[in-house]
Order: sequence, then C-alpha cells, then structure tokens
Amino acid sequence: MSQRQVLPVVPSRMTLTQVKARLQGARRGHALLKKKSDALTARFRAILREIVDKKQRAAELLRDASFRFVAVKYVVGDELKHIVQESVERAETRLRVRFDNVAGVSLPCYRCVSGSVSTGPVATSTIATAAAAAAVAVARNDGYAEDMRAAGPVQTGVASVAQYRGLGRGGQQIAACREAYNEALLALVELASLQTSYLILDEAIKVTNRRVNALENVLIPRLENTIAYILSELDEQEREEFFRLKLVQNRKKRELARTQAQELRARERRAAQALRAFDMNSFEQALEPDAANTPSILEQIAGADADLLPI
Amino acid sequence: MTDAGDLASVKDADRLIAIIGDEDTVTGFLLTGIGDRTRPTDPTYLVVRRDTSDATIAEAFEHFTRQRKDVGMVLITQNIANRIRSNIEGYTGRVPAVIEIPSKDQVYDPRQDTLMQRVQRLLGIRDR
Amino acid sequence: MDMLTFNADNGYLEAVVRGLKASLLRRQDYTNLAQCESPEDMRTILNSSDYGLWLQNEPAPLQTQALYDCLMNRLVYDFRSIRGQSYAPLSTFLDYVTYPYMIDNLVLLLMGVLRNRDLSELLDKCHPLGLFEGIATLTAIHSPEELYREILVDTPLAPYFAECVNVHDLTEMNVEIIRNLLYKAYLTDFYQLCVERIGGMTGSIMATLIAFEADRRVINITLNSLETSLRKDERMMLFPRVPGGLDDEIIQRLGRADDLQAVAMALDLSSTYRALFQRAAERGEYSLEDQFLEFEMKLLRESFDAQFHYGVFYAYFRMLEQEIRNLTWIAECITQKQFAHASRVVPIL
Amino acid sequence: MQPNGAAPLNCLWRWVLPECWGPLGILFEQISPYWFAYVGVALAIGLSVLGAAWGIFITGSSLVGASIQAPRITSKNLVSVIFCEAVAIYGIIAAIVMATRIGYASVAESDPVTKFGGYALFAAGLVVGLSNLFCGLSVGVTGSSCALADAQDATIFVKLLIVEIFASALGLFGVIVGIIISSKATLGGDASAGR
Repeated sequence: MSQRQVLPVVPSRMTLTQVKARLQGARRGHALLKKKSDALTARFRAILREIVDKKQRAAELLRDASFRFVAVKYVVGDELKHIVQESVERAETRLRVRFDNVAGVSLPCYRCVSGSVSTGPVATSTIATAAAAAAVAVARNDGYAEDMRAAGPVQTGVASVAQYRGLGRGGQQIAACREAYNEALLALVELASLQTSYLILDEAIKVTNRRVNALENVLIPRLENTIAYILSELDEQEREEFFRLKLVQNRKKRELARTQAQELRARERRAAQALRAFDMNSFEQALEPDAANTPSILEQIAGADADLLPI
Repeated sequence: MTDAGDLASVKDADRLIAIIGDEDTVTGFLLTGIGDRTRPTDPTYLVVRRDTSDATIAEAFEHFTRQRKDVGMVLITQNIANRIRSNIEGYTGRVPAVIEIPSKDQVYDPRQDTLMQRVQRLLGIRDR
Repeated sequence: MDMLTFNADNGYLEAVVRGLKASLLRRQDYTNLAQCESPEDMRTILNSSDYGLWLQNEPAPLQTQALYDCLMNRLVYDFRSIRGQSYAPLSTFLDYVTYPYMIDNLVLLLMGVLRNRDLSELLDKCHPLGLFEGIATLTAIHSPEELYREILVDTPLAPYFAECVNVHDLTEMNVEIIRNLLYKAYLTDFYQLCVERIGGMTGSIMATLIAFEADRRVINITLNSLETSLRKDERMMLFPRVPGGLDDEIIQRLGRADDLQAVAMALDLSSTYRALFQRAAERGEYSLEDQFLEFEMKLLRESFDAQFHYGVFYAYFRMLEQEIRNLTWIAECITQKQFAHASRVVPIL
Repeated sequence: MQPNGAAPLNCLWRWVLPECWGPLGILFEQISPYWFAYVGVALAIGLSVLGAAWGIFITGSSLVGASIQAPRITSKNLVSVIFCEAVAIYGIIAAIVMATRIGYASVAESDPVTKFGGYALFAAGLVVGLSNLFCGLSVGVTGSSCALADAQDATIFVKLLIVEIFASALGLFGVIVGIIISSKATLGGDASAGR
C-alpha cells in the first residue's frame, strides 16, 4: 500500500523541491475544484429544493386545471375532446432554449413561446404571450410582433379556430380552463429547465467531486507520501553520513589512544629501565597505589566503545 | 461536456412539447396549443385510453424521446409513467426533458416519481 | 283535440318516457352521491337505479370515462328504442332532437376534411345519435366540396347548409362559425316544425323551450365573443331568432355590446334573464351557465306538467343529458378528490 | 206540413234552400218509427262502445307504457279501464231497456203512439250514446293522466280516482235520462195490446 502511493522518484533534494511544487499545485487545484464543487452543490441544492417546490406547485396548478376541465366538460359536453384533438394542426406553443452558466457548466433554460404560426416566410415567428417569459421575449420579439400584425388579417379559418371555440356554449369555461392549463404548462416548463439543470449539475458535480476526491485521496496523499519518503531517505542518508563520521572519528580516536598507550608503555618501559638501573624498590613503593586506582585509557575507550556500538 | 454541445444546436429552432396522458389531461394541454400534427400520422401527443397497451405507450415514449429530434419536453402522467417505469428509468438523456405530471384522478405522489425519488434522497427528505 | 287522438300513436311512448323521467336521479340521490369516497361507492348507489344494469359489466375500478360511456350508451339506447317505436310526426320530431348531434358530427368531419385527416378514424369519434346515411362512403372524401356533394346533400341538414353557408366558403370559414350558423338554422326550423307543422300543445310548449334555447345561445355568443375578433355584424348573424325569444331591442343591444356591463344592461330589459344574470353574479360558485341549466331544468320540468304533447320527449332527453353531466361531474370530483365541489350540480327533479 | 209530395222526388238538391225545407217534414213523416227506434238502440250501444273503446285506448296505452317503469300501477289502474268498460255496460243496459220497448208491428206505423215511441227511442239512444261517448273520452283522458300520475307518485291515486268517478258518473246521467225517456215509449207488440 504505502509502496504504491509513492511516486517512483529518485530521492534527492532536487526531486523533493519538484514534488513539493507539485503538491502545492495539487493543493491549489483541490481548493479550486472544491470551491467549484461547493458552488455547484449550492446551486444543486437550491435547484433540488426548487424542484420539490415547483413540482408541488405544478401538481397543484394541474389539479386546478384538470378541475376546470371538468367544469368545461360539464357545460360543453364530452365531444369537446374530439374537436380539440382534431383542430390540432401546428404547435402554437413551443419551447425555446437559452443557457445559463454556473461555474463553467452551461445549464439550459427553457422558455415557453406561444402565438399563432404565421403562414408567411418567417415560418417560426412566434409571439411570446407567456407572462413569465415576457421580459426577455418582448425585446426579442418586437420584430416578430410586427410580422404578426401584418399577417393578422390574412389568418382566417383554420388558425383562429381556437379563438371561437365554444362560442355557442361554454366559451368562458374553455377560456378559463385554457388559462389554467397555460399556467400549469409554464410551471412545468420551468420545472423542465430545473430538471435538466439538475441532471446536468448532477453529472458535473459527480465529475468535479471525482476530481476532488482523486486529488484529495490519491494524488495529494501520494505526493505527501513521496515527500515523506524523500525526506526519510534524506534523513537516512544524513544519519549514515553521521555514523560514518562517528566511525571514522572513533577509529581515529582508537588510533590515537593506541599510539598514546604505546607511547606511555614505551615511556614506562623506558622509565623502568632507567629505574632498574637506578633504585627500583624506592620508586615501586611510591608509585604502586596510583597505578592500581587509575583505569587505563584503553579500558576507558573500550567502555565508551561499548556505548557507541551496541551491536 | 458533450451535452452542452448537444444542447447548443437546439437554439436555432423552437422545440415541441409532447404529451402522453389520459384523454382529459391531453385535451386540456392541447387547449394551450402545444399539439402538433403537421405530420398527419405522427402527432406529438398520445391519448391513452382504456384499451391502450403498455407496448404502445412505451413505443410512443421511445419515439418522442429518441427518434423525434424536435421534441424538447415530454410530459407524461404519473399513472401511465408507472406502466412504463423501466423505459423512463432507462432514459438518461437530457433533451427532451421527461416530466412526470400528476394524472387527473390521482393526487400527486412524489414517491412514485423517478426524479423526485432521487431528489428527495439527495435532500434527505423522507416521508413527506 | 290532442287529448283524444294523441294517445293512439304516442300514448304508450309518452307514458314510457314519463316513467323513465320518474326514475331519473333526484336531489337526494345527488346528495348521497356527493358523499361518496370513490367511484366504486357511486356504483353501489347507482346500482339501485336504472343504471345498475348498465354498470354491472364494468371492471372494478370504475373510471369516469367508463361511467360516461355507460351513461351515454343508455341515452342512445333509450333514444333508439323510443325512436324505433314512434310514428310519423313524433319520429320526425325525434329526428330533430338529434340534429344538434348531427351538426357536431358534421362540423367534426368538416374539420377533419380541412386538415386531411383520415375520416374513417373520425367516424368512431362521432356521436352515435348524430350518425346519418351515407356515412359509410366517407372514406372516399378528400375535400370539403366533395363532403358537401357526397354526404351533406343527403342529410337532413342540407337545407341548413344551403341557407347559411356557401359551398365554396367551406374552406375559408371558421368551422365554429359554421357550427353556430347551422345551429341557428336548426333552431328556426325546429321551431317551425313544432309550431306550424305539429302545433297544438306541442307547439306551445316547444315554443317556450326552443325560445329559451335560442336566447341562451344569443347570450352565450355575446359573452363568448366579447374578447375575440368576431365582428359585430358577424355576431348578429349568428344570433338564432325565434318568435317568443328575446325582444328585438335586447337583441340589438346585445349585438352592439362591447363588455360585460353592456350585456348586463341589455339583459336588464328582460325580467327572466336579468334575474339569472344577477343570481350568477351574486353566487360566484354557480356560473351563468349553471343558472341557465337550472332555468332550463325548470322549463323542462314544467313541460311535464302538461300531457299529450311531444315536449316531454325533448325534455326527457335534455334531462338525461343533464343527468349524464351531473354524474360525470360528481365522478370527476370524486376521482380528483375535490369533494367540496361534488355537490355543486344542477339537480333535475 | 204541406201536401206536395212530388216535389222532393225531382229536386232533392233544393233541400239546401230554406224554402224547400217543407219536404223535410214529409221525409220524416215517411220514415218508419221502427227505423227511428232501432237507430236509437244502435246509437245507444254504438256510441257507448265507441266512447268506451276510445277511453280504453287512451287509458290503456298510457297504462301499458307507464307500467314498464312502475309495474305496481297495473292492478290499481285497471279501475280506469273498468270505468271505461262501465260506459259500454251503460250503453248495453240502455240498449236492452230500449229494445224491450219495441214489439212486433201490430198497429199502423202512422199511429201517434208508435210515432212517439220511435222518436222517443231515437232521442233516448242519442242521449245515452252521446253522453256515454263523452263520458268514455273523459274517463279515458283522466284515466290516462291517472295512470301516469300514479306511476310518478303512488299516494295520489285515491284522489285521482274521485276525479275519474265523477267523469264516469256523467255517463250515468245520460243513461238515467235515456231510460226515463224510453220508459214512455211503446212500439207495437204488447204496448199496443194494452191500449
């Protein structure tokens, strides 16, 4: 395990600096990605909450709308559904997609555009009547609106069937129902934006988190381990150096001691020779106690050696 | 991201809203003008009647979500979604967005909604 | 003299219809039904009524659409059995009762033709009471002119078409306008049939009912066209006019009306509709449409007070339609858990 | 009465003119009192049965129709049919009583008593027949309404029955008057023997 988390580097001061630089880079990247992830997550959470709210709201709106439809059926009768289904020709309400940027992720924003489709060359011209989207739509659709005005009188028959729907009976109910469904549809379109954003953000967060996690759990520990490894290797080298120095020092000391001892012995021997030649007994009585109490230098070195080399 | 590229191409043309649901819900939404029958045999809505088989629904769902490139959003009522749950869970695309809407005769139950299940798990909300 | 001769041909059917009318659901039944928790509970209650037989074969979770289909089947069955047993003036009268359905069907077909739909598919969507001869050849029709030449001329509605629509305009005219024009012609013709050709008690009673129907349409067309691009002269053109209906003065004013206020002012001149209008304004829960229905039910009920006339047949089928509306309303409210609204129906009896 | 019997033979069409009404008296003079008597009997029974039959079909058709949804009404509302039937029975009774007043023509037809008898029976027949005809119609219409009403609401049957009884009583008036008239009439047979 620990072996794998170490980069295959030559432990040296040079690589240490390099790895340290990489670690710093990774840390900064991690912090940035973390921030991005947090930003996305914050947005994500907001979206989640909004989805829950919107879904409930849409459900309520839809409930209201379907109830209004019951009212329509009460007044107009069941054949309305056939009429409505048969009068479907070209979608007058459509979706337009715009993009929001959140921390580098582009999120789609659906917008409901509706209006009669003119038969002129501008085949896709639409007038946005959706109140929610009006602010954006007005600026963009001014040109279209003029087109529409021009095309207005031409549109007869087919296009404006919806307008006269339920003329003889239940027109007001139909209008109210249509309004209710429009509202529900707008809520659902908002929901669609949120939902798609949710899915995209979910993906983005997953990717970011994977990166963060990769940095946090793999790269950064590995770099840290590498640094630790390099450091420990360097320490080891230092200790070895120290030991080697010590050993050399010891050897030198021993050498010194030996030469000193030899000198001493030689001096003693010389002194003894001189004494023998002189008066031996008188000197022996004077020197004996000192020689017995004082340990020899050799003994001292041996003791220190035992401490130094516990092997 | 590949999705962004996919989405960017949508900008040119406005997309359609498809709907799969019971007669009344579909009719109600058609009142808002979302239906499209410019291709006569290929409307953007499917009315599920009593005798409509699951296979037909699944086919329509797959058609709207995968084959038709001009659909931006698929509305599907919950009780019908439950019948083709595996298809819905199997659909992972972004566009069209698949939205489950409550069916008219049932109170909306978030626990049956694939999306809401995930959302609530993420939010840690249980038993609402 | 209706009294002496009426029963020879129609006595049996009249009694049958009165019997059927007696078995319609009452206020109390609606109160009970509105208490239901599920459509299955409704079935339990309805089982004791005439509908028991019709509902017994429906699979267990009773759906609103299934309920509606059952009720409609019953209406169609009742109508066909009565139509099958009727003799000349009554059978014509009953045919006239089905013309509104026929108008709806024709408009639906016309719409299909204009949009190049497969007509045989549309055939299933036609109301069974509004079917007419030659409908089998419908698949060969591809243009509105063909539809007119091949089908419409053979239907009883052909004179109405001739009266109000130029064949070449079929393509350009709004189908909703056509529908209303046809309905206008139909009401006028129906009035003539009842008052001039049948006459007697039938004439006097049906005159009231048809006049009400015409007035209701006038008011509805006015209200529903307020915020549309329908021109005033077009609006006037759509107003069905029968003797005994709204005064000319009111009609003129309604034709000129621009907003709700003006409509209210115009209706102020008619005691009946002023009351309905005010009540609709006061009780927000019940719309004007509900007020109309309530008033219509009152008229229909009153028509049962007289004997030996055809009005009861018309009244019964209108009542049955109302009952279907009420039951579907309650069923929808129950399935949508809108229990508070379930009792908001217009009772028939 | 003017004795110009030849005139009507060649100018029958002139009878429409008031000045030619004179021969009318002669016409009646010429008709046999027995003819009047038997036509009276025929009118009595015929019109009564017509009234009864008419009443029964008015009542009956309603009764049959109403009993589909409310089968309980059939036995009770048979009363209405019986009332109608009673009208025919009045006619039969009156006709029988009248018929017993006619004997074999043993005296001359120009006998005033015979003439009186002829006219009396004719009048009695007309009275009985017409009153029973209208009584039958009236019972029929009320019976029809009664059947329909009973089908709607079972509690009002007894009250409606009273209406029907009153209608039915109308025929009885005619029968009484008819019998009183015919009791004075004697034609031929025993009646002339008693003279």
